[in-house]
Amino acid sequence: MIRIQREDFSVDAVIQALKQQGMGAIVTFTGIARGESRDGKPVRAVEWDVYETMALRAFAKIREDSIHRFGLIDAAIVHRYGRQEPGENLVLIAAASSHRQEAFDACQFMMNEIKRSAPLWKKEILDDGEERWIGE
Amino acid sequence: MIRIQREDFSVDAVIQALKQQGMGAIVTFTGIARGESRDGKPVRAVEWDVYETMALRAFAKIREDSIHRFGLIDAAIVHRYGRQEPGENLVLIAAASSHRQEAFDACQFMMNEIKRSAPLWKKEILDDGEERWIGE
Amino acid sequence: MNIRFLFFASIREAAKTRELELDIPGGNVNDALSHLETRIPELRRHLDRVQIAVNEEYSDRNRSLREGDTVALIPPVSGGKS
Amino acid sequence: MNIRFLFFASIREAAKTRELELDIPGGNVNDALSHLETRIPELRRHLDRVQIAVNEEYSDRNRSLREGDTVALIPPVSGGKS
Repeated sequence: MIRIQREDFSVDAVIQALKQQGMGAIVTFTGIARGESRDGKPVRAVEWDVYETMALRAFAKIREDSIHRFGLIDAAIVHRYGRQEPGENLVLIAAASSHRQEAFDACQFMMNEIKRSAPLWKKEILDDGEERWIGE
Repeated sequence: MIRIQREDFSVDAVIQALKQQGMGAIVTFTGIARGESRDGKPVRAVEWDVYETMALRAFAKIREDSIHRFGLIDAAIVHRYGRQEPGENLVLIAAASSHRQEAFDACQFMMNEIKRSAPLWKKEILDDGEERWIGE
Repeated sequence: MNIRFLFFASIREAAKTRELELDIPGGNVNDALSHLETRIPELRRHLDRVQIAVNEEYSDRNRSLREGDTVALIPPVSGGKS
Repeated sequence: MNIRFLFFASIREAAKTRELELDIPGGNVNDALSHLETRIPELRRHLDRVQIAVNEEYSDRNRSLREGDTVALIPPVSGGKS
């Protein structure tokens, strides 16, 4: 499952969608909007820009590479765009496998790859009104 | 949050219960009943026996140790007892932190510690009617 | 003195009960286990492989018991990978 | 030939639009970017730091363009830890 969507996601629903025979372990990572920036300033909201068609293609490749590399049974990537306030969900990665080590390793790998290479950009909107694109 | 319960759990509900200011990452591990044993035999169901008061105490210690050791903001352990058929949830571990590496590390650590030391016993009931306690 | 024994997993199945109270003359865990195996001979072959918890704390078998103590026979936990 | 440019994040804000179509005389990505910065001078200082994707594939700037190609200007992604 690969999704780029404005609305929130349900971890239970994604787990349910992944469940297949032979699975013994599902590891999920949920990224949440933080109320404080890396340099300690209060954050009012984050906003995502995304090159949707390329990001979907990047997600599909990351998902397939991970399934192959770690021997997963299935995997999911769900990323929100638009605006989120502190405490709101941003991204969900799920890795499902027979045994747990592979699922942990794959979930971390997928999130690292998304951060490294998917065309998504996060803007922090600080409490004082300053706006800045992260990572640029 | 520490729970030993017969009924199923909701990952979303546990994540929601953990959410606090400052969190940026929640990693969950869901253990699922597999339809096949380690030695490749079809499994009809698993059944758990638990020394509930000692297990709750063990879970509390594992949770607190993990929060301290990995600098988590919060953590949860939910373990089912009774009987589950293949595909059903067995156990949920959740680790919440500011940044994701700590949450991944802590979630794995907690599951390893539970496996190693909590007084819970899993019986496999095979399709052919054979029953066996795992690990003994 | 009264000692309450708790059994789990394969031990529970061998004992055919989850718990048992015995009135024994006193002593340590080893003494209590001797009384227990007299009462439930099916447990004899299991006693070497269990850990003992007294009042929910892991304990060695030289620990002296007191009136009302709970002695749990803890078989190896499932371990392994899930 | 018609080339469609796409802008994201800080580049979109500098361009004040998400996309733009330009009719240019042909050539490679570099030539197209020269026409683009003439049209939107605010982009000039950003052009060195973007990656280029042509028709949703990362591309170098010597790639020849064809009628109807889509050229995306991709600023560095957010990276870091979440």
